[in-house]
Amino acid sequence: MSKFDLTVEIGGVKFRNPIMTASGTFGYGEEFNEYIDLSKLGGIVTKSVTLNPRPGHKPPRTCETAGGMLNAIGLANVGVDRFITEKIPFLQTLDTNVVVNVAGFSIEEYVTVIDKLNDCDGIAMLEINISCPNVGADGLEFSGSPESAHKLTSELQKISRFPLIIKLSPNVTDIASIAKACEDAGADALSMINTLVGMGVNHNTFEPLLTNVTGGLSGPAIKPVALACVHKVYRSVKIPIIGIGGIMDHFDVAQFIIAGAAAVQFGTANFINPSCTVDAVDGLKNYLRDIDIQCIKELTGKLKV
Amino acid sequence: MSKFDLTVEIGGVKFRNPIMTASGTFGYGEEFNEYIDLSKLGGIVTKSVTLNPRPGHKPPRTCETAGGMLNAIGLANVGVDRFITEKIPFLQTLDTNVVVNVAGFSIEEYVTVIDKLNDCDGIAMLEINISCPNVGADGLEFSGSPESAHKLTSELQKISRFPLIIKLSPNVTDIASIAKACEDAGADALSMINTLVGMGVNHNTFEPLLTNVTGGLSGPAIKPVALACVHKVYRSVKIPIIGIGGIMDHFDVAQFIIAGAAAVQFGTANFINPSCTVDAVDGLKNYLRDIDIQCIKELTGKLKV
Amino acid sequence: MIQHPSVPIIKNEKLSKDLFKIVFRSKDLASGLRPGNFVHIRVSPEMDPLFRRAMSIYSCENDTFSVLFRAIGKGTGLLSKMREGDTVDILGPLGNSFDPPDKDETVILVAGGTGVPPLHFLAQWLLSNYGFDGQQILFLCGISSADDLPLSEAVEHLDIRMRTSSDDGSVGFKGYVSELLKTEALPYDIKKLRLYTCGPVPMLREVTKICAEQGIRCQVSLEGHMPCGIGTCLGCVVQSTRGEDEFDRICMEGPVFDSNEVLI
Amino acid sequence: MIQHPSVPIIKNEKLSKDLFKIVFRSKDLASGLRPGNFVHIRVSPEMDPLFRRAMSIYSCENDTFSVLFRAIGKGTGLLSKMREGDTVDILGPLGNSFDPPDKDETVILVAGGTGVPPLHFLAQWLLSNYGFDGQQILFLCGISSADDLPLSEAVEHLDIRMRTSSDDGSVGFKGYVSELLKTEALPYDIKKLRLYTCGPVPMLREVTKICAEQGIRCQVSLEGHMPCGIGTCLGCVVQSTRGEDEFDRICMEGPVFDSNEVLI
Ligand SMILES: Cc1cc2nc3c(=O)[nH]c(=O)nc-3n(C[C@H](O)[C@H](O)[C@H](O)COP(=O)(O)OP(=O)(O)OC[C@H]3O[C@@H](n4cnc5c(N)ncnc54)[C@H](O)[C@@H]3O)c2cc1C
Ligand SMILES: Cc1cc2nc3c(=O)[nH]c(=O)nc-3n(C[C@H](O)[C@H](O)[C@H](O)COP(=O)(O)OP(=O)(O)OC[C@H]3O[C@@H](n4cnc5c(N)ncnc54)[C@H](O)[C@@H]3O)c2cc1C
Ligand SMILES: Cc1cc2nc3c(=O)[nH]c(=O)nc-3n(C[C@H](O)[C@H](O)[C@H](O)COP(=O)(O)O)c2cc1C
Ligand SMILES: Cc1cc2nc3c(=O)[nH]c(=O)nc-3n(C[C@H](O)[C@H](O)[C@H](O)COP(=O)(O)O)c2cc1C
Ligand code: FES
Ligand code: FES
Repeated sequence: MSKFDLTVEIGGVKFRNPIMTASGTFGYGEEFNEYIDLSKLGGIVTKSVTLNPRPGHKPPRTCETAGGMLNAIGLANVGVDRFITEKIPFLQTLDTNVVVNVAGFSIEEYVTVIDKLNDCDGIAMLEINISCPNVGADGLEFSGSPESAHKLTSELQKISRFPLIIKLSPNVTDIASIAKACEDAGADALSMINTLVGMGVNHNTFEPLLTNVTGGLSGPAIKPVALACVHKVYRSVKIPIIGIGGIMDHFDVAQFIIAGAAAVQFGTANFINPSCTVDAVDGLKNYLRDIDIQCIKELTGKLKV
Repeated sequence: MSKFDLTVEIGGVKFRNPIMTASGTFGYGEEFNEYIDLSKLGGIVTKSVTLNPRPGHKPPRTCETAGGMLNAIGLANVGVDRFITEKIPFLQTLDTNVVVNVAGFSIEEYVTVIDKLNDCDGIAMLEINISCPNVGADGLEFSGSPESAHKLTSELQKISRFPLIIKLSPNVTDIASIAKACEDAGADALSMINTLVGMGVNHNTFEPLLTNVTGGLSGPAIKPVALACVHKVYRSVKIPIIGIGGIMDHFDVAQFIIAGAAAVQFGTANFINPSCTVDAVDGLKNYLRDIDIQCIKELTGKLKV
Repeated sequence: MIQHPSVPIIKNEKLSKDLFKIVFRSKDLASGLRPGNFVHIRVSPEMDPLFRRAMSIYSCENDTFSVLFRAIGKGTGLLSKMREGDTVDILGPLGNSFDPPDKDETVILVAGGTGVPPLHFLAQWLLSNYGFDGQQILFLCGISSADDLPLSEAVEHLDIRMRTSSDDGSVGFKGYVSELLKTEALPYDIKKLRLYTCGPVPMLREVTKICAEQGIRCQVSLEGHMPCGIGTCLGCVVQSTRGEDEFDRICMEGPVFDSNEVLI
Repeated sequence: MIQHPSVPIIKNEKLSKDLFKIVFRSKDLASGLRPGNFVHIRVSPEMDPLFRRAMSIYSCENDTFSVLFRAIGKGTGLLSKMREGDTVDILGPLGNSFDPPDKDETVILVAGGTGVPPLHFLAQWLLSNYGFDGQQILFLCGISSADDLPLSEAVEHLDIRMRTSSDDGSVGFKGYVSELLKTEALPYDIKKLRLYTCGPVPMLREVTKICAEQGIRCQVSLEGHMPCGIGTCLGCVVQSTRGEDEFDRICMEGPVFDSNEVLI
């Protein structure tokens, strides 16, 4: 098997394989340590960390939908200080790339969080969540226009010691123009998609299914949307794209890579099948053999159009 | 049962009940005549009609996705002239409101089609498809910005003999601003959502699953997105909203109405269960009895937030 | 062509690793089905898989009918797990049917893989409803290997002439069934010959090419992704020979077409 | 707490219109399960329903364990249709377990509806692993009507003290089980009493209120929507009494909580 080369390089960082976990769906890796061998993964992405600790929204915070789920966790996290003291030590023990996802409510907040992370070892890259749909003002302050995305990216690029992945929202008219703005501002890579804005209603009680009313739609249901975003952005930028959205197995991984992704993240799938990521690493090797391709890198953007 | 009042009024037109079929999923009603009693429906919406006949895209034009489907039919239709001679006569025999859906590639085209329809009897309303994602330049010439939606709506409102429903696309950053623009321009009602832009990839052949590469995502998978759009727009406009997206049964109908819709359309569901619409009419009556509400109108926007 | 929301399964027989035969009971359906027709089966009450699955009719008698299929994916996988007593929602009869041959014609049926079922039903029908003699019917059955023997066995019980080919030569003639056709068709007067075919696209292309070259009248039964099966979604089209921009719906104008009507 | 991708079902028994008991075989699981733990069951290989379904343990012996559940929706509906020989993907043991009482305490178990299974397992465990005498254990079983008799029958085989209530009075005491609790708890020395409860939220509120008023030590087993069941999604939280902004994960810190730890 070892003759198949699954390695990929993103923002100068080498990944064992293109398979990572998505922010908010893998905790800080601790829980999954029991289920899978984390060293088999290309990388793990941590839950969004913010400047201050956030308890998150009141429950119910999640509900099931056809082929997917809604969540309005509300960026619950321990805050950057406790993240550094409590979570980083464990993350440093891991033999995989650790990508720390950062969220904020103003450029200053992002900057402060990154400043603090700059002092930490054991971080491979940062992923900047500019698109969480669950928090205030549609959460679209930064992901809603090319200008705001450009501004944020260039400010963060100036101060970050780590390469930056900008994570994009699909809830926009033209994701490609925002992607281009991030690239122009110096982003090392892009990841997409964050969740789609969605909502559920209880027809018996007339209440929303989520206390927060709206939430983020994820899971297999959104895979077609995510693939279309990746493909559209791939034709617009040169930096690597990390595909996210409804990926459940190695075939899905292949589809995203063919559409233009250099790597992928598994989100909701971790809830359904905790071993989905490691299973996909194995599956991907067999797949490469079947399609007779040596290096996964060759597959990126191979879509016949 | 008759003590429950399912009637709704949209743009001055009275509907027997809030249940209609969605454009492109019900042909011109002919095929379904065999399966269901069309006079039980509030209305039927015809496949988009364009100025010139359109053969549509080359197959494959559809594929199944998790909880949904992609289509890139390509607005296949017989063109307005043959529509008037071949389809209108049958439609006129129906004891239900006939809503004719109109699509175009320029304001002039829409105007010409409506001019011709203005001479026909048996039409209750027009629905203007300003958002088909399958055709050229992202199909977003009219649905992508408040300005363009306003311009188209006001031009058509000037010349149409029939009340106008403007059908909105979810593939935008802020659907509420576009809805508001249509209202300001004189739209009688809004319907939403059209399909989400999506794509499928065959990982064995590296080909897109649709010849047209991208297509429109519909079905239960998109219901949460549609509900969120309806709810957002409901808080921004006063004209009636027709909810569309993943509706499969009367509970889904209720959810859309609670979120803010005055009426609904069933799309993809017709393919899965041809009797879904008439079943939902019956189901809705039982539901009203269970929740102890007399008039369906009272339910609109009852969401507890 | 109506909806039968609760058709009981009276038998689900596993014929091989991945071939299954399900017998359904429905008087309404059984009495209306004609060779070439298909049914559209809802394989799950949930939203994934969403579409119904199209199945040709293998056989039909009194108040029962059966389908014979290969479990290749999630829909047919679910179907293969259904058991006696389960009920399914079925639309049918759908689609057109084969044009009948003249009484004095010889009929060649060329089936590849799961193209067998509709041609088996046609053969049955010719024998029982059109008074055909078994000697007038030649069934050429192409399978990939001995693993698919149940497909040819599903035809053998008929009192007709039959030849089987397999791609790997493990059964019958070694090679494609289209090769078999070339030699088997030779003895006949082309004017008095009728050919019906169903199977994978490459095979259909080859068979219809042979028919075109030799002037044999041929009807093909096509498959295509079918969201609705009842003509409304325009999803299942095949390009027509009427012109570049002309399409026919496989579920309505087909699934049976004269071979010169469509571009396969 | 690991993934068991293919656990065979050895029996699926229909107890009433909508109550079912499934027995699974898995030595690994059976040996690790403690009262209060739950398992997370994948009910379909397809994408709808997507989430696993959480089920408390009803009973556990040697290499088998069983769950007892009500088919209320699509997930439990699918589960109810599974049959002997089917296999399912199960995560477990998950969650914490009940704190054991002291040997000299009297234990009252207050169960409402499908809250019965985890308390049955606890009673079993107290008898077999903690040397409790049946007289020390009082099981108060609240059901809505005689339709749910299988729930109380599921406990009756144990050699413990038991009282049943039903909302409509068709079985046992007429009224809520919390009313029954008020009178049944009276004779005991509250210092030597331990209460464990599981059931619908309104019942839990009532029972924990009574315990708070009377100073009875009480543990509740909670339910909550669980996308992951393993602590990572933060979806299943319950508000803690530590403060407005403090949440505990039912799947990790629970499902068993001291009644004064959580705001139900
Ligand atoms: C008119 C007609 C008659 C048929 N008769 C038979 C028969 O008698 N025996 C038999 O074994 N098969 C038959 N098929 C093919 C059968 O419908 C497919 O094998 C089946 O739909 C595959 O579903 P799946 O979920 O298992 O596969 P998947 O690959 O998981 O399906 C994915 C999607 O592709 C569609 N699809 C995949 N293959 C086909 C195909 N060959 N034709 C149409 N849609 C497809 C599915 O319906 C589904 O929407 C027939 C198809 C048609 C259109
Ligand atoms: C720790 C735990 C232990 C449980 N033990 C038992 C038991 O022993 N016996 C029993 O009958 N039931 C038990 N339940 C409840 C059981 O999980 C639900 O009845 C089941 O999930 C309903 O699924 P459904 O698809 O049939 O219902 P649907 O209403 O179709 O489900 C829709 C969604 O809501 C969730 N949901 C609905 N009701 C509940 C609920 N009460 N708790 C959690 N999620 C819910 C489903 O999981 C699904 O995600 C337990 C729940 C938890 C959390
Ligand atoms: C429960 C949950 C929590 C999430 N939390 C975050 C988060 O904190 N930060 C972030 O950038 N994305 C978050 N996401 C989005 C995922 O990282 C991912 O972009 C999205 O779920 C789509 O991928 P999927 O379909 O594979 O889940 C969350 C998703 C889920 C389901
Ligand atoms: C096969 C297909 C064809 C469609 N054609 C049209 C069309 O011609 N005009 C239009 O406005 N919408 C068209 N739609 C969109 C539907 O009317 C509807 O807005 C969308 O499918 C969402 O609803 P659903 O989830 O109930 O299907 C089409 C949808 C499908 C699935
Ligand atoms: S399957 Fe819908 S038109 Fe044929
Ligand atoms: S169910 Fe995911 S944290 Fe509890």
